[in-house]
Amino acid sequence: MGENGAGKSTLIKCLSGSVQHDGGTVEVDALCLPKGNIAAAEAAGIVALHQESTAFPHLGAIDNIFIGRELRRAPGLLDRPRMRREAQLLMERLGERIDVDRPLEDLSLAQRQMVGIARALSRRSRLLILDEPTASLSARETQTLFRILRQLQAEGVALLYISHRLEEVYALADRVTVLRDGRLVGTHAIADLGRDALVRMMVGRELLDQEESERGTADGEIMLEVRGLSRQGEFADITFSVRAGEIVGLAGLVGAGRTEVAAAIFGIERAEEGTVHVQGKPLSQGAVRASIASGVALVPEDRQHEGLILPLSVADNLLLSVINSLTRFGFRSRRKERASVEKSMRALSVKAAGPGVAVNTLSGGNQQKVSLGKWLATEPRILLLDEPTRGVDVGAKAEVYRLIRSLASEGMATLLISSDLPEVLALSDRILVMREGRLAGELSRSEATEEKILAFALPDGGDSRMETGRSAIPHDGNAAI
Amino acid sequence: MNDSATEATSSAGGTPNRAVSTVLHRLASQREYAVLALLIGTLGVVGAFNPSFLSGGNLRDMLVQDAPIVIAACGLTFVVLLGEIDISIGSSMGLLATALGLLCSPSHSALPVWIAVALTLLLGTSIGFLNGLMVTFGRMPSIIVTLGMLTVLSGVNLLLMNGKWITDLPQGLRYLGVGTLLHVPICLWAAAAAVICAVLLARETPLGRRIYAAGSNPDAARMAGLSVWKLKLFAFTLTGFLTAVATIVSVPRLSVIESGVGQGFELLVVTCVVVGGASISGGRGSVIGSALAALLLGLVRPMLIFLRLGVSATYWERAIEGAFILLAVLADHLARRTRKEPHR
Amino acid sequence: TRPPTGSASGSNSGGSVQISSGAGRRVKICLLPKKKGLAYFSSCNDGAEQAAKELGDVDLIYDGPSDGAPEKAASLIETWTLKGVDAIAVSPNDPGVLAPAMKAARAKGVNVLTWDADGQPDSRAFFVNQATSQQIGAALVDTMAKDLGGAQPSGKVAIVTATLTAANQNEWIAAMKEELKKYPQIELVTIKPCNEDQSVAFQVTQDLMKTYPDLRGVFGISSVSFPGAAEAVKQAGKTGQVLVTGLSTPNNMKPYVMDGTVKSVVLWNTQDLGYLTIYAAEAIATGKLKAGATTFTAGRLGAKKVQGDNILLGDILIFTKDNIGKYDF
Amino acid sequence: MTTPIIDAEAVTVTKSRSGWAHRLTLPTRQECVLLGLLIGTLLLAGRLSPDFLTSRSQLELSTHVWELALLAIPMTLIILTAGIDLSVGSTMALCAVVFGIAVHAGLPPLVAALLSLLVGGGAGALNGIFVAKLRVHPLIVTLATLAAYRGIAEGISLGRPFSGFSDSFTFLGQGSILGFPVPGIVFLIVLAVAAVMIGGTPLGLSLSAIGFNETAARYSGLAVARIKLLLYTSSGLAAGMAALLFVARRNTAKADIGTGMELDVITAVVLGGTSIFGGRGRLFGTVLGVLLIHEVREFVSWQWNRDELNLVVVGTLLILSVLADSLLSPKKR
Ligand SMILES: Nc1ncnc2c1ncn2[C@@H]1O[C@H](COP(=O)(O)OP(=O)(O)OP(=O)(O)O)[C@@H](O)[C@H]1O
Ligand SMILES: Nc1ncnc2c1ncn2[C@@H]1O[C@H](COP(=O)(O)OP(=O)(O)OP(=O)(O)O)[C@@H](O)[C@H]1O
Ligand SMILES: [Mg+2]
Ligand SMILES: [Mg+2]
Repeated sequence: MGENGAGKSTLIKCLSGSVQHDGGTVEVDALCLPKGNIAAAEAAGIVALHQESTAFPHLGAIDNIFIGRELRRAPGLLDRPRMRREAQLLMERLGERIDVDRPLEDLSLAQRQMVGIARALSRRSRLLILDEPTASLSARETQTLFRILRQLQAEGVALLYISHRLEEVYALADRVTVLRDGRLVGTHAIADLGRDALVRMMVGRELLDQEESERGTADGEIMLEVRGLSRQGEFADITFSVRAGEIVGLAGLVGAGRTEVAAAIFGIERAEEGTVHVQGKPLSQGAVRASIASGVALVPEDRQHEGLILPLSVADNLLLSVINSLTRFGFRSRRKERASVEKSMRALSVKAAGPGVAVNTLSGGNQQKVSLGKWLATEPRILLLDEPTRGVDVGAKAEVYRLIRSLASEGMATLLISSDLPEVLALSDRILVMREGRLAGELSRSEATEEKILAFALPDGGDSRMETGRSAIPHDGNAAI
Repeated sequence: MNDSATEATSSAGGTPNRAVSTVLHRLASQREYAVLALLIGTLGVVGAFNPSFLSGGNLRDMLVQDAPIVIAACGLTFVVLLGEIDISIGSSMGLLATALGLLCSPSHSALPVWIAVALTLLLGTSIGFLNGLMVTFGRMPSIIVTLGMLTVLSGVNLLLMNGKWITDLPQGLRYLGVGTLLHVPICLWAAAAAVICAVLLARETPLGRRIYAAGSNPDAARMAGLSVWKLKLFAFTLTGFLTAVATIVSVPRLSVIESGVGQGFELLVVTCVVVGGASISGGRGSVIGSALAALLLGLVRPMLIFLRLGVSATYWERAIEGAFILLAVLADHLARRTRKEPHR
Repeated sequence: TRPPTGSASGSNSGGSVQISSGAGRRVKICLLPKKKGLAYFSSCNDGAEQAAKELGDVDLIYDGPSDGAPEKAASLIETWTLKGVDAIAVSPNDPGVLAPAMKAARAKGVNVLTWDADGQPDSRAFFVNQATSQQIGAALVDTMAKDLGGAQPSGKVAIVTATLTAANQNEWIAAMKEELKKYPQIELVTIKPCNEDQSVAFQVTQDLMKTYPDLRGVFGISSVSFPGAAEAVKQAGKTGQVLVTGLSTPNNMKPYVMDGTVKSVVLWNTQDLGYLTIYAAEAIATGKLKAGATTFTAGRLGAKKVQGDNILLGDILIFTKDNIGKYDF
Repeated sequence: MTTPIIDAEAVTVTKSRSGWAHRLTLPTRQECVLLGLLIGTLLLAGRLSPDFLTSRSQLELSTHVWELALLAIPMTLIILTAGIDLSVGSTMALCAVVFGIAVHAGLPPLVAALLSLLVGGGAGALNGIFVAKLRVHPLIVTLATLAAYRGIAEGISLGRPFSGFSDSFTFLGQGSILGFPVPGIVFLIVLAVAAVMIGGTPLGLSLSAIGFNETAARYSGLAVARIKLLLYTSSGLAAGMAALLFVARRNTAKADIGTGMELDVITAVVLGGTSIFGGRGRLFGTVLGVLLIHEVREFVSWQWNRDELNLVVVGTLLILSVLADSLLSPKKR
């Protein structure tokens, strides 16, 4: 276990040979594995399911499962029938009925994840490594997976399981190892370790500011009003409003459609039905520029692909969304640009060698600050934040929280999308919960608890939660808070 | 790229309704079918106007003409599947033709035909291998490498030929171009063999599936333990080899090897591969699609003659060819838009 | 292998005589083909090199666009003009495109002459005339008519040309259409380009024969389209039934002439053409040949007639089964 | 922010080097390689053939390159956005033929020229619509229009040439002002406009952003589709201008002009260091690339009189310079 960016995934990559480690050795049966050699690791029986999608979107489940160690009938020829049979068997064992020929890009996130798990299970492994396998799974799917894992455990397979969900760890693990900032904090038998102790190991200090802000209930002007927003297959009939100075949390499981709603409000994708009003004026659909002009900003979820342009400099990134307004007679004004960049960097205390360095040399937290700064530079009155602290370290997280609060107190209408329930609870004045593309419920600040949010968010209404050991903290929930 | 719809039907195992929708889904999702429909439609229309267009003889002649394109496209498909491109095949073909001619013409090296053929295959394979080396070890974009090679090889070809065409091709060599086996021209055997091998390679071998995988998601492929560079090297080398095969079975059909052999061939083959449904960014594409596109684009020129449109229509030939490509792409785009898929 | 048209093949003494006027100064002559790499032009260059060697005082440059782009030929003329060569002999692939460059060269004192194909009259001093477009067009049609036989030759014919924009071929086609008026029974059904690709010429001819089953003749009017068309006829087994004629060096077409697919090949002696061009260029550059001259002695070719600004090579040759064996170029 | 942690270092760096501005002035590695090759070529030329290097020769020879140079400008910008335009040569032919037909139909040259530019812009815009609005890969779109535009040029002209344009028009291609060729002046004006647009307006940054990461560019509110449409249209316009220059210089308009031009242009742009994957590239590099190709070509023609050699040399140059850049670059792909 460990916080975001603690180095868990990187360690796994070293073990499985897909990243070369600088020092130390990996030994299997007292034999040292060569560095950065995937084949050797596989031969030694190490099988890993990596966190980021290692799927081949154009290929079907059969190929995804067997690529790299295909079943052959004659030399050089695939044994397709046997591969299909085994693939189907595996998927059935995982409780998924899918067309194993269908390209993965046509499957749902959870189904894709199941294919990945099937791939890991298909290998004859002695050490099976799973890196956050349940992040996008429903309770039922998680349950099935756990049954299989216990079975493997009984067969003598060693399991290395990475998760942010304390419940899963307690349900499955014998021992727990905690990493922090790329270092080993310690390994303990699970039985000896209470939850609080475990969390302390991960965070490295007592829980950070839980300060409830002293802001009064927001009763400002309605800044953002969304009515009946729908797009087929993604979300339906989304209606809510956000007032000036209010922080509205939007919670839900991965794949609930929150990102799509935010993107539709901002105009990245056009909604099929419904309207968005900003301060009572209708916002034209599918027009990002119009949204920016009316004071809406979206800090997207995926900063590497949507938020930032990694090879460009910090300055260029900070300018990107405002560059058209920092002009004089249509020409760029270096003076205005410099002022804007300096303001953003100072306001967010971005740590970089200078504004001219490429963003991809920055740490994740600083990248996220640049992403935030880029949007704050447009001087928005409505801020849509999609997972603003994903992959951000504790210190930076606290800064981001403070920033969000201070913006709100200055009158910013904020929609906060987060899978980090404590975060939602700590920041929001009001919490909306989405389930399968629909608004499933609304909770006021005073009545909201993690249990209540989850009851709205889980597909099966949270009933199966206790038996599967699904934690009160869903995907990415930072257990520390 | 996927297995046939029948297999899907059986494997879906669900209600017939679901199977039908799976088949329809595939139909809409694959460029092959747009190309095939256009191909059949064109054959039908022109055939209705002039039935001799559909005569066995004409169909065979058209296939013979398309054979070298199909053969080269079989190789290029794999290169494009890996997200790379090879535009050197035109000049490569020219140089290989000259080499083949010089090696076996009695007034030059006068080697036995089979040795000349073997050496030509070796040369073609080496050119492909060199392209692959520069792309993988040189870490250069393939479009630049092969653009450079396109120019270099055509220069080398001209210097080698030195303005003297090769007119005295030995009978043994001509047989490769004009001869038949069981009443079927040799080049059709070669094209059929190339297509069958390429389809088998793509669908039934680990190598082929790995090429799809590496093109679909190179990082994931590396994590799965595949050597992406080896796959690329293989695809370029295969393309070089198949270009040599295409040269060997098509050039001896004519009595003279001249300096312009292969000119513009590269664009033709690239066009066929992309019209056949391959995605420029890799991962998507099929040998059958490329081959069908070659047949489709091969219809344009004969079509205009068989329609007896007269002299002025001749001048619109290229415009119609361009329109055909746009049509195939548009048809696919429309089918794709209904499914909200990203562009290729 | 001496070409029979080459009269006075031994008289290469002219070279040494002429050197005296140059007083040791070398004459730089550029020979520009339409497209470098064509066997036709290479064999012209063989003759040109022979002439240069005989003349002794000539530095011969043979270069041209290897893709046949007229634009690049014009660029070469400009480069040569800058280098200060004495004479440029141009075979214009496109007289219109080349004219400004040729005129500019003349304005800067370079002697410009055309050979193989004529340019715009004011863009050159002389034209080494082996045949005009009219003559070529007429010769092609007349040969076809003769081969078709009969008092009133009849039947459908088609033309397979180089590209639709090839200036020379288009001039020939115009002349052919003119000449075809003499034979009302011969019907020109279509004109198809082969894009300078032999296999396209082959395919087009195949398709023409299928579309017009009563097709009697095909003109292959570029050195690439001719063998392609002949091969198509031969492979279709229509030798003798569909006649192919066109312009080509005899070596390329020998097999087809011998087996009867092609009855006649129209051309001239290419080596003599190159040879005469260099002699003429040297004479113009050294002032021996001036406007108004009526004859001009060109080495082994002897005295050649000059008509106005045209230096005449001689008649167009028709190669047939009977005489083609005597030529090797 | 209540307690901002001011990063002193960051701020000082901003002031001393003015951040992004310094990026624009230093030559890149690839540009240094090109400069080296260019100087090498010129030194060699100076030794072997001093006449080649005289200003008269250079000015005269420069007339061969202006159309290529002109087309390279929009091509750089297109490749910068990770696009490509293979149809420029064909668009040139189409514009030339339209101009020829219009003049022969009795329109005044000025009107005909405008018409021809309009057609060029339209042809480019059609590419742009396919690329930007329908989001078809530009390689496929322009591969199709590469055939289609030349086909239309052949169709409407029936392969005939049009010539005999007035002197006032041919001045555009053949004339010179103060000893400098008019086409060169046209190129320099276009280059200046493009350079100001790229360096001085938000467009430059937008192009890089689109090339590196189109999604993020869209999230940033950049008008991606409109910019692409603009680029492809301007590429068509440039092809129209190049066509007019060509027609004026050679006094002939025909459907076969500009054949193979697209590959020459792309070669020059890529040689100039513009990344074929988009994002990276500068007009300065493109100018160097064009210059190097031009000088090498002209010198090889001048010195060795072998057109075939030119092909070998230019192709090798392209491969070697990109290889050198790739080997010198520290990062792994
Ligand atoms: N190739 C690399 N170069 C530089 N930094 C890297 C590289 N790979 C990983 N990192 C950094 O190392 C740190 C550890 O990342 P890693 O993905 O292992 O974290 P994690 O513990 O798996 O986090 P999460 O819980 O978010 O999955 C991160 O800060 C990451 O940005
Ligand atoms: N049932 C489903 N079938 C297919 N694809 C799905 C399904 N559910 C979600 N997805 C896809 O999964 C991805 C994640 O969904 P989305 O981003 O809307 O989730 P979210 O609620 O924002 O979650 P988070 O922000 O926590 O990742 C989207 O690309 C969506 O299209
Ligand atoms: Mg991780
Ligand atoms: Mg999301």
